[in-house]
Formats: sequence, C-alpha cells, structure tokens
Amino acid sequence: MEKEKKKDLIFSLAVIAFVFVAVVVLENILPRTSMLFTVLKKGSIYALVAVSMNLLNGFTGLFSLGQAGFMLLGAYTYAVFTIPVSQRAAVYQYFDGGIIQFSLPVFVAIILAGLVAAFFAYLIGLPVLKLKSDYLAIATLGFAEIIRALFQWDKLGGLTNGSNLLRRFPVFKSSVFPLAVSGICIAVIVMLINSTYGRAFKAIRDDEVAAEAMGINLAHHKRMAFTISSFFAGISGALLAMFQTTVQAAQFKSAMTYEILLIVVIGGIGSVSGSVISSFLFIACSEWWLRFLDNADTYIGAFHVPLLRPGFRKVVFSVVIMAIVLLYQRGIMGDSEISVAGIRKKLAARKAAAAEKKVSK
Amino acid sequence: MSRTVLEMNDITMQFGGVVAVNSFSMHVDQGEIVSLIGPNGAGKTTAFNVITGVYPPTNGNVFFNGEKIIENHPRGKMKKLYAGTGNGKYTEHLEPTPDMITKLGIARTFQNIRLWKSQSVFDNVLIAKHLRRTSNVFSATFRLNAAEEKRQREETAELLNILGLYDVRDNNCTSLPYGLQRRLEIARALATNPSLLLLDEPAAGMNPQETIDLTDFVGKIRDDFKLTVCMIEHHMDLVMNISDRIYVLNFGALISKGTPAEVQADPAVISAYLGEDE
Amino acid sequence: MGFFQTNLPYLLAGISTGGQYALIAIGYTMVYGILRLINFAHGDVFMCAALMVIYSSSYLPLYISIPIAIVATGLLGFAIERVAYKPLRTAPRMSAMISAIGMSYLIQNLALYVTGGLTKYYPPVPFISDSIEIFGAMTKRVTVITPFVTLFLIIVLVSIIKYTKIGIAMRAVSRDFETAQLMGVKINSVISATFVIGSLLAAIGSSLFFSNYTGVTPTVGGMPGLKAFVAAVFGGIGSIPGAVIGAFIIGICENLIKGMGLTTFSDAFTFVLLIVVLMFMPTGLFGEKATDKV
Amino acid sequence: MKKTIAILAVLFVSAALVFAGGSSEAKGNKVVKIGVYEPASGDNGAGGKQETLGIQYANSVTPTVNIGGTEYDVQLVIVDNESSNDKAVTAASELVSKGVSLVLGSYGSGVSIAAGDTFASAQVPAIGVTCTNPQVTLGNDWYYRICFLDPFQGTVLANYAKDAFGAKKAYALAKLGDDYSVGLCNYFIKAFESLGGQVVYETFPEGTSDFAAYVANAKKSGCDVFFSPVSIEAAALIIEQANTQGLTMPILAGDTWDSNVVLGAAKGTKVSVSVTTFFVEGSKDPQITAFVDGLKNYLASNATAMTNNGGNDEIAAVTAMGFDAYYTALEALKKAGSTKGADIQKVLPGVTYKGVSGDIAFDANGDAVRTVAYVKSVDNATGKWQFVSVQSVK
Repeated sequence: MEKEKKKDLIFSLAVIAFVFVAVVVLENILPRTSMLFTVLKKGSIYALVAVSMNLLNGFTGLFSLGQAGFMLLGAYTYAVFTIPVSQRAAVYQYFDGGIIQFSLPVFVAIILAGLVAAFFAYLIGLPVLKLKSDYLAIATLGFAEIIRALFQWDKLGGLTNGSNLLRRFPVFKSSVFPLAVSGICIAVIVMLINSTYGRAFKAIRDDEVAAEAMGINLAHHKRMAFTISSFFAGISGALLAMFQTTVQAAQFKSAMTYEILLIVVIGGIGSVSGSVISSFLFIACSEWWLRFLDNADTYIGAFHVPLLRPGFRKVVFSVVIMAIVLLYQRGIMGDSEISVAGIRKKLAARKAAAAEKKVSK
Repeated sequence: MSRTVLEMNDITMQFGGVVAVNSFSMHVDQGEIVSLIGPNGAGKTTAFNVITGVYPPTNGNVFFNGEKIIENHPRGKMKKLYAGTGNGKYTEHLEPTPDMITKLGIARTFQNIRLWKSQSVFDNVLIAKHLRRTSNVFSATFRLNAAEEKRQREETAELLNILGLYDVRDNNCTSLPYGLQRRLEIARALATNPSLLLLDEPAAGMNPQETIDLTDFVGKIRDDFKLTVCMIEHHMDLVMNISDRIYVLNFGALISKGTPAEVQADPAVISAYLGEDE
Repeated sequence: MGFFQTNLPYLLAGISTGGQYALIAIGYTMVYGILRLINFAHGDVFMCAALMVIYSSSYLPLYISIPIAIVATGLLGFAIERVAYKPLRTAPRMSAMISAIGMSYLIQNLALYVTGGLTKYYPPVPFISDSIEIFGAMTKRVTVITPFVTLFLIIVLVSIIKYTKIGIAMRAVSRDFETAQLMGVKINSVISATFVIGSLLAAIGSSLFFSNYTGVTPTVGGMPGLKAFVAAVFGGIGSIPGAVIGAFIIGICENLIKGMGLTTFSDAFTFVLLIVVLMFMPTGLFGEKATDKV
Repeated sequence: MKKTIAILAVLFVSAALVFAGGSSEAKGNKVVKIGVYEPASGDNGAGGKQETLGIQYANSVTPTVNIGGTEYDVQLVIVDNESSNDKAVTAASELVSKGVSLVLGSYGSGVSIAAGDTFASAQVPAIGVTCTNPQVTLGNDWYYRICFLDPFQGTVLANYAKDAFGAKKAYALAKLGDDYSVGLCNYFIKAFESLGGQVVYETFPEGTSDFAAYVANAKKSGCDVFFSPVSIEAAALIIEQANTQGLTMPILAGDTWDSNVVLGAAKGTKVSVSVTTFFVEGSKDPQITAFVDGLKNYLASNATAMTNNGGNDEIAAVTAMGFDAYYTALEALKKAGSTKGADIQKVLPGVTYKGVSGDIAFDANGDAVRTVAYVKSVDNATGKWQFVSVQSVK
C-alpha cells in the first residue's frame, strides 16, 4: 500500500515534469505567437479559478457567484502594488501618481493578492454565509457588483485609478509561469480536499444537518471554504492581470462568473480534473479553434461557405455548450477524477487480463 | 445512586402558537437506557432537537454532566404567545449550536437516516472523527498531521470492526441495506466519542429479527463504550426489554414515567395509545 | 415643495422603471415558485421581444408588429422551457440553472449574430413615445402609462391565478410539486403556461421599456433582468406581490440615487439594498420561511 | 446516442482544426498581411465598423504594394476586439499569430492601450487610427497614431464651449471604465476650469440605457453645455432623452460622435449637437473629392458595407481616418522594404503621407503632428453635418 503510494507519487511527478518539459520545448519550436500559448496561459488561469469555485460549489455545496469580484480584488491588489514607482505618474495620470509610492516583488504581490481577496471574503462571509442556496448566490453576486462599483469610484482613484486602466506592472512572457503557479495552487486545493477539512466540507455538502450534528461547526467551516476559495480566486485574478497586461474593474462582470460556473459544471461538479480539462477546452474553443467561423470569406474550393461572419463562432460555441449541458448532465467527468492511481489500476487490470489470456491458451 | 448525566427542566418548545413540547422535564442517569415513547406527533423528536441544539427552546434549561448547557425564556413576540408553565423561572440565554453540544459529548442519530450520501461507509465514520482533531486547516492540508490522520483511520477501522461494518467499508453508504444504514449512523455517532447517545427510532423499518438483534446491540454498545443511552422508539417489545426507565409524551406533555412495568400499567398511557387508531 | 419639484423627474423615472422591472420580475418569481429555478434567460427573452418588434416593424405597421412580437415572445418562452429545462426535470438543480445560463448565452450570441453587433433602435411608438409635461417635469407619456399598465396586468394575473383552473394548478404545483403530480395535475402544461405568461409579461414590459430607452443591444436584457431578479428575491421569491413591490422600490431608489449624484453606485445600490434586506429577512419581504425538517 | 454525438463533435472539431490550419494562401503574388484590430461588436461596434470600412475601401482601391522591388498582395486580417479590454489581448494575440506585418486600429483607446504590450512584445508595430488617449503611445515604441490627442481635443472643446456658447458651467458625462470618455472629460475639465468655468462631472455604469436621470441632473445643476464624449450607442440614447426632456443646452462631444447614428438620432429634434472631428466632407480638394465619390460608389455597390456604415452614405471622419491609415501603412511598408515588423518600426518615425484628413507625420512620441480640429454641428432639419469652424489651441 505504502509502496504503491510512493510509486504513484513518482509517476505523477514524472507526468508533471513531462508536461513542463513539453511546454518549454514547444515554446522553443513553435513561434512564440502561436495561439496555443495564449490558450495555455488563459486556460491555466481559468483552471485555477474554476477549481477554486468548485471547492465552494462542488465540494462544500455553497452556491456562490462572487468569483469575479474576488478575481477583481486579486487583480487590483497585484497591479496596484507592483507598478514600478517610475511608471506611477504615467498610469495614475489623473490622480497625481496615486497614493502608493512603492512596489512589491512579484511573488509577494501575488500572495498578497490572494490574502486581500481572502480578507474581503472573510468580511463578506460573516453576514452572507447564513443565507441558503439561491439567496446566498444572489447575495454573493451582489457583493461582486458592489466591489466592482467601488473600485470604479473616482474618490478612491488614488488607490484604484478610478475606472481607468492599470498597467505597466510586471507580466509573464512564458506560459510556464501561469502553469506552474496554477498547478501549485490546484495541488494545494486537492490536498485540502483530501484532508480532514476537505472531508468535513463534503459532509456539509451532502447533509448540513447531519454534519452539524456530528460536531462540524457550520459557520466556521463554511467561512473557511469561502475564504480559501477566494484566496485562490484572488491569485488567479493576479495571474489574469499579468496575462492581460492591463486591469480594469469594468471587465469583472457577473458574466465572467457565469462563464466560470459553466466551466465548472461542464467539467463536472465535484471533480477537480474535470474543471481543469474543461477550462482548457473552453478557452481553446472560444479563443482558438472556432475562430475560423468568424471569417466571412471562407471558401471550400469555389464554394462560398454560407452563414460564416463575425459572431457565428459564438453562436456555434453556445450551441455546443447547450448540447453538453443537456446531454452530459453531470459534466464531462461527473464527480470522478482522473488520477494516477486510477490509471495505474486500469493498466494493471488490463495487464492481468492479458496474462490470463496467455495462460488460458 | 449513580450520577445524573442529562437533566431537562420545564422544556417548552413553541413554533408560533403551536406547542410541540410543553413544560417537559426528565433526567437520565449514568449508564441508563431511557426511552421516550408516545404517539406520532407527541414531541419526542422535538425534545431531541432541543437537547442537541437544533432549536433553542422557548423556555427551560438543560444540564449535561451537571453543567448548564442550554437555557432560554420567552422573549419578544413569544412573551405574549407563550402557553407553557414555568415562565419567569429562567433568566439566562444560552443557545449553543448543535456542533457545540456534540463536542460536549452528546451524539445522535436521525429518524429519517441522514448519512452523507456520496461518501463510503468508512468515510462516513472518519468524517465524524473530524470533531476530535487537533490539526488546523494549514497543518491538515500540508499533511503535518499524518500521525493524527493515521490514528483516526485506525480508530475508524476498529469501530467498523466492532459494529460489523468492516467488510463493507469501501461501499457507498447508500448501497447498504436499511438495517446496516441505521447501524452505520450509530457508528458515526460513536465516532464523535460521546458519553450520551440519543437514538431516534433506531428500529424503524426493521423486521422482527433485526429488531431483536438491535436490542442486543444497543445493550452491547452501552457496555462496551460506557455509554448512557436515550432513545425514541415505537417498537414496544424493544422498549420494554431494554429500557431502565420510560417517559411517555402525548401532545407535547408528559403523561407518565417510570420503569417499563409501571408505565405499562398506567391507565393514562393505555388511553393515549388506544385513543389512536394504531 | 422644493424637494418634490427637484426630485420629481427621478421619481417619475423610478416609478416607470419600477413598473417595467415588475413585469420582468413576475416571470422570474413564477418560474422560481414552481421549478425552484432561476431562469437566467428571462432577461434575454425581454431583449428578444424588442428585437422582434424592430425587425417586424420594418415590414408591418406597429399596431400589428407589437402584438405579433408579444405572442412570438410567449412562444419563445414555451420553446425555451421545452428545449432547455424539460429534459432536466429530474436532474440536479444546478444542471437546470446551468442550462439557463447556457440558454441566456445562446440567445445573446444569436442576437449578436443577427444584429451584427450594432445597436438597433426601437421605433417610436405613436402617442406613448411623445413628450409630455407633468408639474414642470418633461418626460415621455410611457413613463406615466407604465405603472397603470403594470397594475392592470397584475390584477389580471392575480385573478387568473386565483380563479382559473390553470391558476389553481399553478398554486398547487408551487406548494408541492410531487403531491400535485400525484393528484393528477398536468405538470408539463402548468409549467409551460407559467413560462408563456412570464414571457408575455416580459414582452409587454419590453415594449414599455424600449419605447422609453430606445437602444437595443444583445446584452441589454442583462442589467434589467438581473435587477428584476433582485426585485423578486427582495420581495421574497415565489411571491407575486413581493416581486412587484420589490421592483417598484428598486426602480425608485435607483433613480433617486442617481439624482443625488451617486451615479457610480446606481447599480451597486440595488445590491446593497438586497443584502441589507436579506440580513434581516433571509427569505425576503414576503417569502415563506423555509424550515429544514430534522 | 451520446457516443454518436461525441464522435460527431470530435469530427467537427478536428475538421475545424484542419480547416483553420489550411487557410487559403492566394496564388500568384506574395502576400503581406495587415492586421485590422477594430471592434465589430460591443459599445464601439458601430464606430469600429466605419473605421474598418475606410481601411477596406482603401484596400479595394490599392490592393497591392511594392516592397523592395517585389509586388505584394495586401491581405487584411480583421479581428473583432469586442470593444472590451479583456478580449483585447486574445484578439491581439490572434492577429500576431496570423503573422501580420503591422496592425491598424483601434477605434476606442482602452482596447489599444490594453493590447499595446502584446504588439510590442511580438514586435509588431501598430498604427492607431482614432484612439486619442495619450496613454496609447506613451512609453510604447511600437504604437504610432495618425489622429490628434485628447489633451488637444479637450482644450479645443473647452475653448469652443466658452467662445461659441459663452458657457460658464458645463456638465460632463463619461462612461465608467472607458478610457476614452473618462480621459477626454478629464482634459476638458482641466481646460474649462482654467478658463474660469465650473464643471459638474458624472459617470454612468456600463449597460446603462436609461439616461433620464443624467439629463435631469444636467438641467437641475443649471449648466450651459452638456459635454458627453461617450460611445455613439449612448449618444443616440442621450440625444433621445434630451429631446424628451426638452433640454435646451447644446450638447458637445468629441470625434466619436461624428457618426450618422448621431445624425439619425438628432434629425427632427430640437437638440443642438456639436462635435470636434478630423475630417469634413465638401472640400474642393481633388484628393478629397475623389475619396468621397469613390467611397460613395463603393457603398452603393456593396450592401454589407452600406449596412456597416449605418445604412446611408454619409461619410464618417473615422472612415476617412481608416483610409489614411491604410495608405500610411503602405508608405511604411515601402519605406522599410521589408515585411518584418522590426524593420517597419525602424522606419515609421520618418514616414509621412498627405491624406484626406490632412498631412500625417509622427513626432518623437509616435503621435501625429496635428494642430487643427474641425468643429461640426448637426442640422436638425436635414440630418446632415454643418461645418462650423476650424479650431486650434490658442
């Protein structure tokens, strides 16, 4: 048993190492500008926020729609604290260079981004986590909207630059960075889910009354899940800021939360690997694979393909989503996971079956 | 004379104008098995819900191991609506949540089984161990609590062994037959290390043989785990065989109490039961 | 008097947006009452109704195209339910909700494709789009008409629910889905009727709204939809009077806030109000208290 | 059932991939790709389409360019940035990944600022057509532009408000989170206040369709002019609402409002609308008349183009700017003698071109050297633009 675990661990590490090596190799052979890397970067960021949302909606059973708000907090925290001092006058052009006149190292700022989001989540959680299901959802959605309005308020402009873009902060060039950060964060979330606290979260999801009767402090655990989920949403917000090179409150609309929720459900509620897979598929479809549908001058031979024009990509994409939602009601993965142990077991079973065949011959 | 474990005084539970439990007092002594019986809707489960902190009572208090754990008195709108007795006797306002009660050492099962449906048998019990953790979320996530985790798993395995559920430990809990699901609920309650166990209709839906087994089983766990048991039950055979004392509720009020023999002979009880079409 | 005079334009605008929100909110609240489903696509149905009027009015006179659009919107509501929600009747609640979000996405993108991303403008409706003056405040006639139309429709709706067979069935289903089904209520037709009624009201709300604020974009249903939903939650979701009162409160407050110069917060304020109410009344103003039976 | 659908889906996606990969390379001449980075949907969709139209028309007039002695076909690669800063980066990456030599656009400053770094890091130079916010080019060596800047435009408008309308108090309205309107309002306020005026400044959140309260606020505050350099979608609604409430103060706006959507909204109303802009129709200059006539013919022969122009053949300034931008790009290609972004960027500072909107040359910062702006106002009876004056900063 112990030995198998060790084997699994080694195998997983090998897989991860292989992925990173592959990405590095690809970055060197493909042109840097290939859409593949855009998808890898954005996909890994969405994977993180989707998993963080899954921690709440899928594993703790809290129906929260505040994810965009926490991403906003993370993105702003990162941007505000990392813009080089020399650039502040240019960025905060309407606010006399802003009130913060120092900048933090990238990693400190990323962690701070998570902490700020978590702190706000803690405060928001005190009143709203008492609410049930849909009421909780709409209250968290409301909070995200309030935060968005607050960050656009010009009275806070010295800090937030009002409704204007924040930019000139350090960004990443290689897709290895977001992959690594997201990967680490997702690993931590998985470890949390498999810990005694994660089990308690699942108990709350399955039956709140029974969980409370078995000594699980609901308020405490819900707040914990909410805060931790927001922490990682904040980090993904920081990564998103780095990916976009600019940040603006206006983009963190409720539509963004719905998008993330779609990713979570398509992947399978309660499945981390499902969330990750569906993030990459979702981003690839919406940003890359279906782009050709927007091209009005598409010919196959001499045949002018009808219907194609800007906007058609999105129609097709939403039809695909509806099809998945209706046909795969439990998502791609349901609530099961792709795990190294699982794959190994399957392989072993196949080997055993093959061996049996030989013997029977 | 053994020590009193649980003591309820003048417990009244009112939902608006509806009086579910009316000025009910009872006590359970160390090592006893006490049953709470009465027709449907008599307020038995409500009494359990008050003890376990699900509802704060409208009036009255509860002591556990000599310590006051719950107390309330009619307040606000209830002042006018209050229909019970003992108004003014209680002044404190003590309203713990169910998890705090469980932490003190009172564990319960549910009338309509409430297992964690997506979890395996093993995990259902293991999760109940969460209460007695010493790790915090950080140490648990980063596996700094490996020793504790290991111990909890061993304890869980042992408990399942004792209750005869070890062979089905990896099954999903909903795949178990009804009787075993009830047993698993008991196992889960035991995992919280209680000193008082509240069983809400443990024999509901069981066939006669299972009911007989359950009788032995309840006695056995009381002895093995040095428990005090308080139980709601409709199966009179089971109740009369196993109980040290019995309280009888009807329409929220106590109509009789005493040993099984005393209660069986009480005309009030007979009329309460015969008055019903059962 | 001075206060009244300066705030009158905002009050008028508030009452009329309130009425329009109310007509959308009813659709949300009725569907929720019966299916426990937040019909995210409802705001987009509202937008579609406007597009239908715009496109049909280039071929037909308005007095024909508006009724046609209203009926077509009712059919759209029916179709959405059949396609997106009926197959998920037995699925977990989250699936239906996602289907609603997906549907909303699909409708918006279809609208984007059809309009080519350009804003379309609602045709001026004679009489109700005209400017009038009330106590010195200039506004469109529709502003004044809206609350009356809303109240009238609500009275009609409430009588339908109270006295007709389908209305009684709706009430039965919203009280207890399973039992109603066992008692022989035709669940599917009740649900379809709910969607049709909700969509019809949204379509009427849409023609009032867009005769006032004429620009129609694919996402224009989003904010009014969300606010109407907030109004429904605010009033206690499932309760029709609650939704109406909630909608008027939100419409009026929102415009008064703008009048106070806090325009940045006009949308956010709606949510502040909501959260404050939920803190003290976790199920809204008129919502039924949900007790979890142990 | 599910399996079949899954298989079909997989087939579809793989077909799509093959399809996307095997994009048709034109036979014959070599191809140079110019990226058109414009909004086709969202708030600035209408403006973006008109700007794209100018570029497309120019491309139809001059479809080839001689680079280093070889004749190249110019292929336009058009992406939609959806007027949204968060879609900007992926749209820009899309262009870059298609291998464009340089980029034109965008209408709307926010998306240009947002994509600036993407172009810079991919070493693809960009020429802004009508993005007037200073931040677009500031500190970015890869972004150039052919239009005037907001500090200039804001000052012009402030002067105009004072001179033409004798305004002492102005109401300024911007859209939250929109760099263009917030920036321009800011410069307007600065200039107007330094002229001794007073300003009431408000913002509206995205998705607003109800401008009743804003117009009422302007009336209540006793302002003399209503300054709202917002997107034309909002413009139409503001004009409509101003008409409803009988707003008597003139409305002033920047270059975005030079659009037939605004003309359509103001036609037949009593609302006075004046804008600053880059280009005025009706000059006798042969180059301009050729452009105007040619474009009108092009519109008449191309139904899609006509729709994109808003359904009539009124020529927007942004279309003229798009036209000029295309030729500026060709000049740059010729001068660089290469299709490589880095080579083009090296020669761009020295590129000059005499366009229909005036002479184009770049300063050290990459901005166009422009000293005048035209002021136009709407003739409410005919629904056409009236030329008012040429303004420059005093």
